[in-house]
Amino acid sequence: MSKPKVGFYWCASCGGCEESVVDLAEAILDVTAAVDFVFFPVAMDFKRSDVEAMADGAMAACMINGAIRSSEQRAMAKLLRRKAQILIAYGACSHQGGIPGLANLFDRQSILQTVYRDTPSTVNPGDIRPEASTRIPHGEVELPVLDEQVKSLDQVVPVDYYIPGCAPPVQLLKDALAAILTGRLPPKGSVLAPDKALCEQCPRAPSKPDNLLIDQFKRPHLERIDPEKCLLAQGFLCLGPATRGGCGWACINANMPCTGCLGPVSRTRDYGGAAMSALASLVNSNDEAQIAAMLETIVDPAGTFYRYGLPASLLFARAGANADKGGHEP
Amino acid sequence: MIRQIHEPSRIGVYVCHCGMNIAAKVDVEDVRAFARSLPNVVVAKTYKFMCSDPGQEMIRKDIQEHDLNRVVVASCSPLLHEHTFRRACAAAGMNPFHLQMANIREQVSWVTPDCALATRKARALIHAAVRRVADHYPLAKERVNVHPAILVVGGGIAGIHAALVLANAGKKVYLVEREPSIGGHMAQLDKTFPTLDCSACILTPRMSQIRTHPNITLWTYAEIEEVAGFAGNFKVKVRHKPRYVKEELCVGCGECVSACVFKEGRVRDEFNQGLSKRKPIYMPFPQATPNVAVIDPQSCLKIMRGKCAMKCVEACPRAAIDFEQREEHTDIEVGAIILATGYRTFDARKIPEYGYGRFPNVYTMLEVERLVNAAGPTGGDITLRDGARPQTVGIIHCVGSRDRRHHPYCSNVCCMASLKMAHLVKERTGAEVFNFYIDMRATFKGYEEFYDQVLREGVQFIRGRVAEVTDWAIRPAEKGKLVIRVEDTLVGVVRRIPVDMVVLATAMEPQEDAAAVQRKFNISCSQDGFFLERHPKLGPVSTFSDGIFLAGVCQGPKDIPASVAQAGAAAAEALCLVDKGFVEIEPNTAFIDEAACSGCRTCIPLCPFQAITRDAVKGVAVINQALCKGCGTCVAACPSGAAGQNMFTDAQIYDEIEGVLADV
Amino acid sequence: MSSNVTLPVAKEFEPRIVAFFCNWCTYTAGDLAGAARLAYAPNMRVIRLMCSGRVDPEFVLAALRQGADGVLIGGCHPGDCHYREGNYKCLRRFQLLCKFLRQMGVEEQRVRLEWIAASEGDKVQKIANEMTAQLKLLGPLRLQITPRVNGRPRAAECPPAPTKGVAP
Amino acid sequence: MKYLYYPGCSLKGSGRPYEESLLSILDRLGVAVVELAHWNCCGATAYMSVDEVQAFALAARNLCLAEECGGPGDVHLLAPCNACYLVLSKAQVYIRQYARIGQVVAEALRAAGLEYHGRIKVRHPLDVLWNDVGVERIKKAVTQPLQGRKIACYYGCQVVRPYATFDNQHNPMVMDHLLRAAGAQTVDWPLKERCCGGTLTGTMEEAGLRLSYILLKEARARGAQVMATACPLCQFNLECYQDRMQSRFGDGIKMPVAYFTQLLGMAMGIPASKLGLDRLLAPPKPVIPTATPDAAGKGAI
Repeated sequence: MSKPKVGFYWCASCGGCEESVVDLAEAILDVTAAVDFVFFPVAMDFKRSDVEAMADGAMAACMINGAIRSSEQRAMAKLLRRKAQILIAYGACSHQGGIPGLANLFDRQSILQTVYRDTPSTVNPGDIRPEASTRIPHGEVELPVLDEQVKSLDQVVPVDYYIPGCAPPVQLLKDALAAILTGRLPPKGSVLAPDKALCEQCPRAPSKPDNLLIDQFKRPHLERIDPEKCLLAQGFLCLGPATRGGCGWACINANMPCTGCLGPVSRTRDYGGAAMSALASLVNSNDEAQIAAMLETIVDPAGTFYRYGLPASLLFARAGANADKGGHEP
Repeated sequence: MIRQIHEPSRIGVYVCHCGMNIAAKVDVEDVRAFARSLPNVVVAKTYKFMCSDPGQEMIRKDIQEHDLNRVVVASCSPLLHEHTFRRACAAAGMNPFHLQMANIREQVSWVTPDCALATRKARALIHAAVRRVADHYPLAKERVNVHPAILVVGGGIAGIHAALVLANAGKKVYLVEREPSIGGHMAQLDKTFPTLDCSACILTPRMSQIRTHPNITLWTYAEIEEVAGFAGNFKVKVRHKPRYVKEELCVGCGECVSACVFKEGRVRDEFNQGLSKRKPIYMPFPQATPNVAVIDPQSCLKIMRGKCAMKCVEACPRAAIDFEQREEHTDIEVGAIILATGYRTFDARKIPEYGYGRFPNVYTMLEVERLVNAAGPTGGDITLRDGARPQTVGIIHCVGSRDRRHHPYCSNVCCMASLKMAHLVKERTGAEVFNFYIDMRATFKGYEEFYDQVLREGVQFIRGRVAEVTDWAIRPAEKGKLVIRVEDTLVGVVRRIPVDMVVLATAMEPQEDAAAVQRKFNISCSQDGFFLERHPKLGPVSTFSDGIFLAGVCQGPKDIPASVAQAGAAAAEALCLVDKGFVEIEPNTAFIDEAACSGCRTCIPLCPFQAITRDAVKGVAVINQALCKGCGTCVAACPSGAAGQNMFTDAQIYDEIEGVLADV
Repeated sequence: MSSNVTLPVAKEFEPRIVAFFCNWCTYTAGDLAGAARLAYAPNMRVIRLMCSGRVDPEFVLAALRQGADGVLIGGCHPGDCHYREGNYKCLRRFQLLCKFLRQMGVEEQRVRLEWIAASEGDKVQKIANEMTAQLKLLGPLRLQITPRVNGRPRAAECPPAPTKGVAP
Repeated sequence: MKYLYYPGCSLKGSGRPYEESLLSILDRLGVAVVELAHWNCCGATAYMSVDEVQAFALAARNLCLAEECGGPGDVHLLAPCNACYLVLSKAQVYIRQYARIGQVVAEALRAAGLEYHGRIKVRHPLDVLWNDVGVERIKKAVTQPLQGRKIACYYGCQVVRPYATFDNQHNPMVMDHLLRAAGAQTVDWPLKERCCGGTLTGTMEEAGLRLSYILLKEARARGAQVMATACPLCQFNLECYQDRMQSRFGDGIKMPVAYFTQLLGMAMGIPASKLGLDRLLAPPKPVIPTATPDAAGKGAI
């Protein structure tokens, strides 16, 4: 009996998700014993044409990490969707748009200007920009076209499951693989992680007061952090109450507040909205000016509460910023 | 906690014409047809008056015939008729909470002049209701027993009457008054209009009934500190101010007052409006109830400086004086509360052109009431500050009322009070009396006849708002007099009327602390600052807080008969509640889905009623259903969607949002 | 390509306003406006909640997502909350939400919090008119929404299907 | 706090004693004022009656200039003449409340390269002395109290009505309080904000004179020895026509009419020459002993 075929592909991502596979350590041997990788560009030499040559549905499962921002990524997502029976969005970017998704706060044109013209380290006197197609003596070469916005995978193709995290915790990957191999999968559309918030079994939970109100929001890089006490009780914006558990409190254990990479639990419509509602409610003042002063220290609400999920949020992107249509494919 | 999976929705939609109230602006037929086209709607009908018996009967029949399990009524505000339609649904065997109303009268037909736009808005609201109602699940009201005692706040005529009605009905009543004696403003009046009864003669017996009634606990010199709980089960903390005289020992003999080291009164006598002086230890007024002395800590040497010969202590034969008295608190439980906190009079200094506070012979009506009163500072002699008798008196109406700079409302009693005063002044002094009015309002039983009588007595009436009262004499006849300058609008000339005495009919206005009291009791104030009744016509003594009723002027300016009538009505409403024995509580409480709760405790500090605690064993939040009032603050704050609110679930609200926004 | 949802542009743009009114003050004020026949722009659609403290920022975002051009939250005046402090909790959330909305390019006139007492029917009228006029000037809210391509339920797109309740 | 000082035409002409005494006492009280450069007519009196909008444009130009040199935030513009105070305040209100007037004025300003942003607070010396300086500081500055001299405080028709909020519109008291702080007694008289005749005295002398005469007569009847005023035109009407009143009404009133700032200055021991006392026709000297120029000049201006 042949082993199930599995693919692993990356789009707009940092490579951390691949690292999370390597983090399986010796367990990776069990994985390779159980499945055949038929597509894994980072680790193995397969080409797109190899995938194109496969029959539709030939792969038992394919995991895609990274957000979708270019014509190439979109094309690959569609291709892999056809070839895989189960398509899994792997990691925060694929799941919710991830950190690349914060680009949706700006329009494409200004991003290109910043990158190719305005940053202090840019030396580009001719203002040379990547072109979709360039004529060179040998003919015409093409580059992927950068889309107007960053999208999560499920905004491009139908997705069956999600493995959350930036990068996904090893245990979630192990559990997911086991579920795929045994066929004991939850209903489609599920996020393959616990559906309770991180606080549930947080090692610091016992130090959280029942009647916590917050007088001042502190920023972790400016303060000394007590390594044992509940971070929220210390005034640090820990997003644990709003974030899906399952990460093993990696950040908390490293004495850093949760930044929300596993995204919301299933009952939340908008992760940032829920997190803002909870945290702002705890502001210990009824005075308009004082509340405003306390919220001053949350300098970047979008970056704080939507760090991993602006594209999956209800607003998706900055309103009305869509002036530049240049990047769109027909 | 259970998950309810209900059968497929079968919705009936009922669009009310409300006569022409809705039908004149909303194309009810169009709306009906639209509703019928929506998914899961099996029947949609219109009717002239849905709240009428035939209307309700139609709904009831339809529920049975069409096997409906959800009903949407598009009519007036749910605050008006939700109960009516819930009853109709329940009568047909449907869970009453499977009803949703769309407010297409107050929020559509009455506020939207354009028919097409009104119809469109009505469609949107009905669309939202139809979507929402599909999410409803069965609920039931909880019954809570009612504590049989009743609290009456304020011991003026309204509070006194309400307390007596309730006590006579066999109910335990607490009457709390913040002054040292009950009686209120009525005790200060000389005569009452239009019958000219002696105010004290009709009030005093009532006051002593309060004192002796076995069912009434009277606490004077006491204030309400805190109110918690809800209809049927209020927990009230009462603060007793120290009067430094033991109430149970004092018999009101007055020996202490005569003995006080102050030989003469030096302190403004509140009861006489400052027209006389009292001592630091004093009897509030001759008929005070309880008839007990009180020591004013602001002027008593012993209390202020710690040094005094304390002649009062020596003089008291019953050793009732106790300088060690401190503030005390009592906690009581009551089922209903009647607020009868009364009013204060407008400060005439705010209209400097009338000269009150500048010219000694400008008085307020209440001051003159004391002057006229035989028990007042002059023994009933109407004299000016220098002892002279006024030959001419001007009474100015609407001082502070019907005035955009101060109170736009009509103060209701000033016309009649001014007529009464004109009569009394003329009768006692023979002076010529001028009344300056804007409009004469003499609308109740016997009032117009009284007006007519006063006219025939020769009192002069000049229609016009007085411009100023001045001591600037420009004619010899004006020398040494106060001149009232007014446009006589019936003649069309500006007149200068020299008088010896000016009486200002000052407006009734809300008590200074009305806003604080309103917050304490969790009720509302109307724009004028008086307490807001539940409905101006149909709920004039109820408030938006169940179990709290209003009596007397705290709800709006009114005279004695109206105050007493309203007090009786408030007492009856309170009796209804207490005699029924239970209240039903809307099941809009919040709850926690334990399977979803991470135990993050965000909700716990947000609950204003301390209804949420943490179950340490399960590590989840728990909401005490008896304490939860259903605001939903915790639900909105829950970051992981574990908290929900009955009647206002997230799903229901999202459906409404989508419903009102759909292009329909 | 992304399907940018744009509102149908009528002859004159008619903004859509979703209003969340608390039961005790603002909703009652709305009824009072009706009883007093104070006509106002029909663009506002009211959703009744027991308290402004029930207003979850997610509701505001959902309304904007669903095509609202503006959202109005109406609560009791500070100190007057029927539930003591729900309006303050609302105020705290509202302030943070506004900060976020500004970053997202949502003009501040689009999302408002107003204290409207039960007696202030005229204020309901005034604000409904004022907001409608302001939104007409601003034009439609141009959100660039990319919906999910498959219809499978996920929390961020679909209402949670089963409703929960307390056993009566 | 710094104040921009808008003198208007009067304080440079017939009202010079007002300017001199005001600046002297402000200096003594440590209040810094800077005269607004390039100011023009406020737009009062005849202009306002003939062409209201153009009068507003004149006023607005001054407001713009003040805003330009007043720096960021609220700018306090001190307008001592009652007419200036009224017109500048009125212009602010009309520009804001009536779009049509606001537009015309804005156009006119644009032609001069100006724009008004509404940052000006128009202040009267009574307001500044009462609210910003405070009675306590004035009491401290008094070296030669006015020794119970009876003064009738005459506010005039313009200063408290209808825009001012610093005093009661029917019975203003601020000037009374200030002069009492300087040791004077003020008489209670009911004509504090009645008309002095204004410009009528120049056009319909009969009517104007009568109005002024009523004021003086009543003040005298109340025992006043001096009348204090805060308006150049009032001062002029009440003082300069006393002879003519005598011939017309057969009643010789000789009552000094001084600016309240002069009386405050006298109480502070500021020499007469710095208070413009010598410019008055009937100086209050006979009734109020003034400081000897040298003795009182110590440490003064």
